[in-house]
Amino acid sequence: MTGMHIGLEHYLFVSAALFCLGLLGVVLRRNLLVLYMGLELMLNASNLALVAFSRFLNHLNGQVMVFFIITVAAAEVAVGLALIVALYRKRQTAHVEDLASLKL
Amino acid sequence: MSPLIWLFALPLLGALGLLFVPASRTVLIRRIALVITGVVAFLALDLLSDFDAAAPGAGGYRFVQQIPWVPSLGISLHVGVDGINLGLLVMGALVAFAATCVSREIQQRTKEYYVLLLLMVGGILGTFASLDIFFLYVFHELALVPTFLMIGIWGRGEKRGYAAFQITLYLTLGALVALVGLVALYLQSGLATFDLVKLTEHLAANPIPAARQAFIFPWLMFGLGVLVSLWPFHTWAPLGYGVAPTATAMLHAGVLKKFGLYALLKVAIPLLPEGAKLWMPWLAWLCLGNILYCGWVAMRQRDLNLLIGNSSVAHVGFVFLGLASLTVIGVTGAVVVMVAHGFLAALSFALSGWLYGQTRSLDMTRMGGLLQRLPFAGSVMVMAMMAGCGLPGFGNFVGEVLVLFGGWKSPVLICGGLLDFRWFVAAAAWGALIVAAVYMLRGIRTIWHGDLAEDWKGVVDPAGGWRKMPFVLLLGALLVTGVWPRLLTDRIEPGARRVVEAVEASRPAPNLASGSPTP
Amino acid sequence: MNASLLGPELVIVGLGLALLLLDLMVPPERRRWLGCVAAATVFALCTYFIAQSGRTGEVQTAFGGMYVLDGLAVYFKALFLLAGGVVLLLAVDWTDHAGHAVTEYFVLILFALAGMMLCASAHDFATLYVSLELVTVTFYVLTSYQRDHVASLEAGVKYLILGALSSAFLVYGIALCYGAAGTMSFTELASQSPALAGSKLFQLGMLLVLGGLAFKVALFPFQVWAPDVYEGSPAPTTAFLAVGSKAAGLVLMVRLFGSVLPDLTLKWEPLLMVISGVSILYGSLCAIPQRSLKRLMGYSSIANGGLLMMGLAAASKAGSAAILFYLAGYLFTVVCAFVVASVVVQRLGTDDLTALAGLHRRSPMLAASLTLSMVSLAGVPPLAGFFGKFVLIRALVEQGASFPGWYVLIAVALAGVVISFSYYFRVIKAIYWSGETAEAPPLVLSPLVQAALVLCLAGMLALGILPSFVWEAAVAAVAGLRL
Amino acid sequence: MTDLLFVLFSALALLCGFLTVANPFTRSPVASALFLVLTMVWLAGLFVLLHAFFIAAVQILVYAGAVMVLFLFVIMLLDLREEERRRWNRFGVAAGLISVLGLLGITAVTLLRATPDGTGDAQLEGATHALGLMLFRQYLLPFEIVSVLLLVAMLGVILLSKRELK
Amino acid sequence: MRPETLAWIILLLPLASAAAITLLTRRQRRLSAALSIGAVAVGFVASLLLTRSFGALAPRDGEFLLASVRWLEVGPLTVDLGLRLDALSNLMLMMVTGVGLMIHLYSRGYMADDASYSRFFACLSLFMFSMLGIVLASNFVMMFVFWELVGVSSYLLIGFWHERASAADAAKKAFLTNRLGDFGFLLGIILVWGALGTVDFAEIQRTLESDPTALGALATLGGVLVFMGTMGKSAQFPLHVWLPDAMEGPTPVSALIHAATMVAAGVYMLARAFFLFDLPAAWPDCLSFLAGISALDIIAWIGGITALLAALMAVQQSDIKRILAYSTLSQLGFMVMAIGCAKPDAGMFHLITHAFFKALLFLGAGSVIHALHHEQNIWKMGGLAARLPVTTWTFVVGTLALCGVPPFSGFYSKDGILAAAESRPLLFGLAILVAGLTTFYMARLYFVAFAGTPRDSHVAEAHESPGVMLWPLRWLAIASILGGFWGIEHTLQTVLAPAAGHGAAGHGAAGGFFATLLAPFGHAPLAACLGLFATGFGFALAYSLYASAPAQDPLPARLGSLARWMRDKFYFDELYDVLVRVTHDAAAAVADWVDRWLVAGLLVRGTLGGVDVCGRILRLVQTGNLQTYAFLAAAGLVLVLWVMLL
Repeated sequence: MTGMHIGLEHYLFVSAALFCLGLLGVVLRRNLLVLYMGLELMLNASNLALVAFSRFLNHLNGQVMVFFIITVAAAEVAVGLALIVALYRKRQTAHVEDLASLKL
Repeated sequence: MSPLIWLFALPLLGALGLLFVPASRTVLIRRIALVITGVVAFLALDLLSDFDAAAPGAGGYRFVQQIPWVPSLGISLHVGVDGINLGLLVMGALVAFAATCVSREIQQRTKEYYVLLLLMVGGILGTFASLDIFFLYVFHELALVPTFLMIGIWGRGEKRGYAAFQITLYLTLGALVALVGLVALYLQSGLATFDLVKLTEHLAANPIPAARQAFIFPWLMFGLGVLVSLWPFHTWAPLGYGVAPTATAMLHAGVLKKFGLYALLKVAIPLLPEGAKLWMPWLAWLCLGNILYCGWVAMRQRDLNLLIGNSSVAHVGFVFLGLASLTVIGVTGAVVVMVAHGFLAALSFALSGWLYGQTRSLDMTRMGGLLQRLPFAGSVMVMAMMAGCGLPGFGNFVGEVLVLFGGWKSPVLICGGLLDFRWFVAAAAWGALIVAAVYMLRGIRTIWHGDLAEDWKGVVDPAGGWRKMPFVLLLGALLVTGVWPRLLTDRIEPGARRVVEAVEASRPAPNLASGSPTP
Repeated sequence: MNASLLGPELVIVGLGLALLLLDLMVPPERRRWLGCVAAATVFALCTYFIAQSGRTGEVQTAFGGMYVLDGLAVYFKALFLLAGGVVLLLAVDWTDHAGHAVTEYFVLILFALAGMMLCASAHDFATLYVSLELVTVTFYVLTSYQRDHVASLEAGVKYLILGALSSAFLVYGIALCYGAAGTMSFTELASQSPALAGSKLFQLGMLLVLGGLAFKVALFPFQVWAPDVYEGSPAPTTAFLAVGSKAAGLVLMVRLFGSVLPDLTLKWEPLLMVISGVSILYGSLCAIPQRSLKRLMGYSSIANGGLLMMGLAAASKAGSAAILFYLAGYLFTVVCAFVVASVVVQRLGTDDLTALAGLHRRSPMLAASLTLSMVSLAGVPPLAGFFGKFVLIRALVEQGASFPGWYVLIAVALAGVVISFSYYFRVIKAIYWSGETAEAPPLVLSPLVQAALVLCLAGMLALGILPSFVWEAAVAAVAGLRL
Repeated sequence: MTDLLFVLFSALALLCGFLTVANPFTRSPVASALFLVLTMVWLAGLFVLLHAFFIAAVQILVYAGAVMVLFLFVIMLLDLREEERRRWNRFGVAAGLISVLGLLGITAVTLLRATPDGTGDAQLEGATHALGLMLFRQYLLPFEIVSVLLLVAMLGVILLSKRELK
Repeated sequence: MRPETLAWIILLLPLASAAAITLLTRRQRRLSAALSIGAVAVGFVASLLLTRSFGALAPRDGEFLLASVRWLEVGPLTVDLGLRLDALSNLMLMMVTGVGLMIHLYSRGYMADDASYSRFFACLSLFMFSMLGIVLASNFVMMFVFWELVGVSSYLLIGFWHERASAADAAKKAFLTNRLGDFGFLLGIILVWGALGTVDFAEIQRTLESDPTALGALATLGGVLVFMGTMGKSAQFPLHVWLPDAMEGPTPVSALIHAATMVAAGVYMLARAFFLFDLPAAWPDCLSFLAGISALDIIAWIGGITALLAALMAVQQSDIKRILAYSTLSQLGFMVMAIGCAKPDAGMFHLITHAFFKALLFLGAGSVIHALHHEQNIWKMGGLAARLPVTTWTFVVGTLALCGVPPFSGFYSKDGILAAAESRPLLFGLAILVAGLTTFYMARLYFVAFAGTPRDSHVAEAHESPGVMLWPLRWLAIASILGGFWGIEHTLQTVLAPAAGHGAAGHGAAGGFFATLLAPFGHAPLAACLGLFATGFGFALAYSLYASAPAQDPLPARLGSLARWMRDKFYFDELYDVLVRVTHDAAAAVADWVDRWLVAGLLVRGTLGGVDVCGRILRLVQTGNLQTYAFLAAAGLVLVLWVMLL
């Protein structure tokens, strides 16, 4: 478009921005589920960085790592959502403010 | 095996053994504790008679034994005595026995009490028997928890919680600061050993650079100072002793507290001579805080134990002064004060304990004329208080006079020479002769003399030999040391001389005048 | 390939699978025996490791250098196994009273244990990540195990979100490190350690990794979760969390900073010092007004994390050895405290300090154990905690000779320890000084709890009175570090 | 062409990511979930641009397919609407924004300063075969650990969701 | 027996007796008394025996025997427990044990009704031990040790009736005031030791005789500091306030301790260590404004002022014992003045004779008090001469001796002092004035208490005391009469004059009885005549005022406020009260306040509270909201990144 060459750093910027967006979700959203989505966003940002590095470093280790991350994230999501559901069953809420019986 | 090991192993094993005696058998428990401390006291006296100051062993120590503990860190269980710690050991053992004797007042939870008491005794005696800096420290810390628990469980009054915490926090702080100093010393020596004898020899030949010494010394001085209630870190002492059960106050004020002074004398000063020279003027200033300031504070106390506590803090000032003088006489005097004050503090607290047992109060303003009802306790207390204001015939006098004499010839100059040590001697003499006399005599006047209040018609004197024995024992010890001080000084002097010579042998610092102040 | 090195982990995982299968066959009332079997196995394995620790000199690797078995790994595995064994004992007792789905609890503990052991051997970012996640995910379940208790669930959710957050940081950090270094293998990272220490990108990555690990150890800035989660989780979980998870984080830190990237460590000394100092102060200060025993332990855990971090900050073998020794003592001490907390919570329904009143009458053993554990945590001889603090301070003072700034950290540590006395001793006060509670019935302890307590007390005392063996082992274990 | 696609995909990914976490129009979790799915998809597009075809596929399958469905299920199951009624804590928002922007800034600056190896020199071709070999040879250990992890996850989900406790 | 052994026996027997009474025979009153009396009697006999080897009456110049045990040896400090036996100490020994014996015997009667009879004798024995220790001490430290012990036994005896508030207060005051003196004494000792390296009298003397400037610039200061000991113990101005109050003790105690022996210890010390005071004046730079004033000057003037003030105060007292107490003060002032005038022999001579007649007077007063059931106010007496004949005549003997009427012993000793002061006109005039005042107040006492008619019913019922109390009176009366002729003066001159730098040839040299009798008129006619004149004048004045047996003192009406000042002891007590309050009590109050609020409060409690508050505030971070936690973690991490990377 403008003749600029898309390189590693561009992917990394996107990844950083995405990471920060995810973090923003974690920090701002009070619904546990949305909050959790923010975390997923952060993981995805990492994935992007890894893949980009992998491509530009010319070996596959990064992609293998992404594979693991995706798997672990899936497992984590499963447990996490089960936990949130269990909590909802008990407390009828999925909001962070309602989870403040343990404090000080 | 060196008899010194038995000295602290017996109480510790005794404490362990008592755990297996059913709590209901209180008499048996008490007897076991009495027998153990009695045997320990006897052992200590036996050591005193066996000790021949003229024929010392390696490094001036006798009854030496060394058992490796953590070789890679240079830690070993190394015991031995020279005159200095011998005096303290004997004093500690006698006070321990007396403290066990007066523990009859404890009626509740006796088993726990005696376990803790023996633990404390073991820690105390272990401290003074150790020639390894690490163990010196460890044994001292051993007594920390018993002190806390004893004050908390068997202490008096509402303030005991606050007092127990304050004493614990303060002692911990002091001990930790000192630990940092000790570790720094250990690392800096380059010898990788905590063995006091080896360190002394090594550092005499290869001293630590003066700048490092000047850095390490205050850690030790203030850390150990806190343990000995150096002004202005003294408030824990009167407060804690004011509420502590009798035996705890006796053991802590009398013996355990001496650890800081002992470590200052045996570790800090000889191993860091340059640091000592640099910091001694500060110590001299602070010890005036003890002697004068705490004396004045004592004048205003209404509670007997607070009076004794503050006076005990004031007495400690003399030890500091003696150490700060860096002369053989002053240091010897300091050790004599340590020993004598041990007996005296124990005796005072034992008596105030008896008084409290009778009156359930130590508020002096409510008392008066008690000598009429308690001729024995009263007379002993009057003698103790007289000893407290430095009356000849008691060990304190000898020590204080030696400190003053030693201080007069001290080569240490304060404020770059503007103020010489002699002013401090004068001030200390004022504190000893006048201020101490004022509060002690006011105390006697208020408690013992005058009309007998109606409330106290029912109080009774200690009756029977067993009840009187602890008092007689401690008073006798005070008298013996006062009348025949060579019993102590002849044994102490070689040790004190080694310390002072270690300082003198080091390169003279610019702020140290050479020679005596006389033309 | 030298997969046989992986034997112990395989045994643990296999044990977990076997228990899951056996669970189907064993009638519910006998299931507690499965836990006992598991504990016995773990202890046996631990003995094997301790016996092995004699020949830690050789470094063995497997899976192309992704897995390493050196002195450090062996030491930590022994530690994990010991902790796991005691926690299993406690878990059996706990599930007797509170549990449902008994066997799964044991199995999860075993899998977490396996994860920790793998952490000790991880020698590659990928292994590191998955092992750590194994631990973390298992703990999600373990913390929220009492799902009929709101507190447990809340603790679980908090652990979940914050754990995942820290994982996200970790992963992003790993990505950046990978990008900067071009490799994920520790062996290769170690070979370019000096160059990497200068790379900002790598530093950014490592800082994020450090954040992820700090979560495990409950260090600033990832320390806030600890009190809540400790309070809400079941006691055995908390015990394992406090010891195992913390140690897992630490072993990775020691490996990364001590063995892989020594140059970075030297460069980051101030950062590590600040982290440890802030953690110590935060934990100590917040704990002062605390009334709940488990929560108190949470704050104490933060403070202790800071103390442990000091050893790392010292960037010396002495410091790392001090961490190792301290952890060993900390293991016995903390597990002991949680055993007591577990029994107290079960029987008295609360872990408020006032509930401890008169404990010495109701159960002298519990009272004595808790007292000794508090005393050891405070660092009073002759217990393990003292010698641990001693070697830590020694390591710091050793550094202090070169840079006086260390004495600031030392001062902070001293302040923290002194403050810690006030809250540890308040627990003792709550036990012994309280008014008489004569009517309270005695608490009878199950043999398992007694065994666990005896083991912990023996450990505490042994490490305090005869520290030589463990200390030498710790020194040998860190001999391979490049500090 | 690829550059254009990169701009397109990344812009869309960021936009959708933004709408996931901070949708100005709605705070419905369902919307968030759907935008998250879209983000995943655009990311998969970026992966394709990076020639990581296998990963792109996995991304679609696992993330967009499985994980997000899970999310949606749960959202529907729980019928969550409450967040909308609550007010934002301005201070919290500001603090959060500042710290997040700070992170972004620091990362960006660091990235700018650093010149990672191989910049501008993309060579690696997505080799699924090679990837598979690596996964089962060099990375066998993590792979196996992940399998245990999945087992744990299964176990955990069952434990947490079983209806009766005994 | 060897003299050293005798000396040890003399010293230690009273201690043994005190210990035995305390530990064993508290309940057997008679046995206790016997032990105590036996100890002092043996001491007296032994002192007499000692004269054989020493010859108090035929002394050999400057010789002494030493019996010593090394008591302390630390570095350069060595202290012996040494007994120095020479004519001076031997004389003192005889006096102390002799007067002591009388008073012990007297006490058997006086204290017969007291419940704490045994304790009394134990304390007396302890006192005897301490006093003999001072007498025998061979070095400064030993002297200081016994000095303090004397102080404490005095404390115990003044406060013997400790249930009486006034007695307890008086005891406390006595001890504290003495302590002030001891403070200076100790510093002086240390100072001397610091300069000379020894505390032994003989060695110090040797050094100073060979080199009078050995003490350097501190010479006079050292002397004055050591003299502070005397000021305390001998109740010299300004530390004189304790002595009158000390009369709260039983009368035998007043006689023994606060008249005859202990208060004389200060004078004895001055004589013993005269070499230390008789040095050229030298002051350190900071005190250069005092240049030229020697220690002896200060001593002389302190003595003179004490003598005058005390005599003035005595004039307006109405308590029989207090009158005697002020008289004692005044006489002690005389002795000190004499030594200050470089005549230690004169001072010591007066010390000995004063011991006799003042003990006599106190015991007489005790007899009166005993007869009147503890009535001490002379204005409630009168006409006692008729009821108590023996007491009266012995009292008169004592009075005459005190007033310095020849040929009573007091005349000779006082004359020596007046003669010593001749060289200093101002002091001499002061001394003559005091002599006149002495006669005046003693005559007043006699006229009011003994002459005339009874003013109170008690007097009518009074009976003479039992023989056990009267015999000591008689013996002491004889001693008071003969004291001037015994050759005491000669002995003292031989022993002390060389030290004072005078020739050995004194004026009291043996020359027959009459020569001795009239010697004062021979060698110092002015002093003798003026002294006699003053005595006569004082008597005449008293006669004119009091012989008519007035019902109350006519003097206040004539003197106005001066009389009130005299009666109220020139308000020294009040002044000291204020002084103590503005110094020590204020310091104590300030220290206590600082301790309570600043150190224990602000510093300790403040730190504790501050830390606690920090904890409570910091804890608020733990809101329980996991989003806050996430934010904190992120923010913390960002902070770290920012610091580390930018």
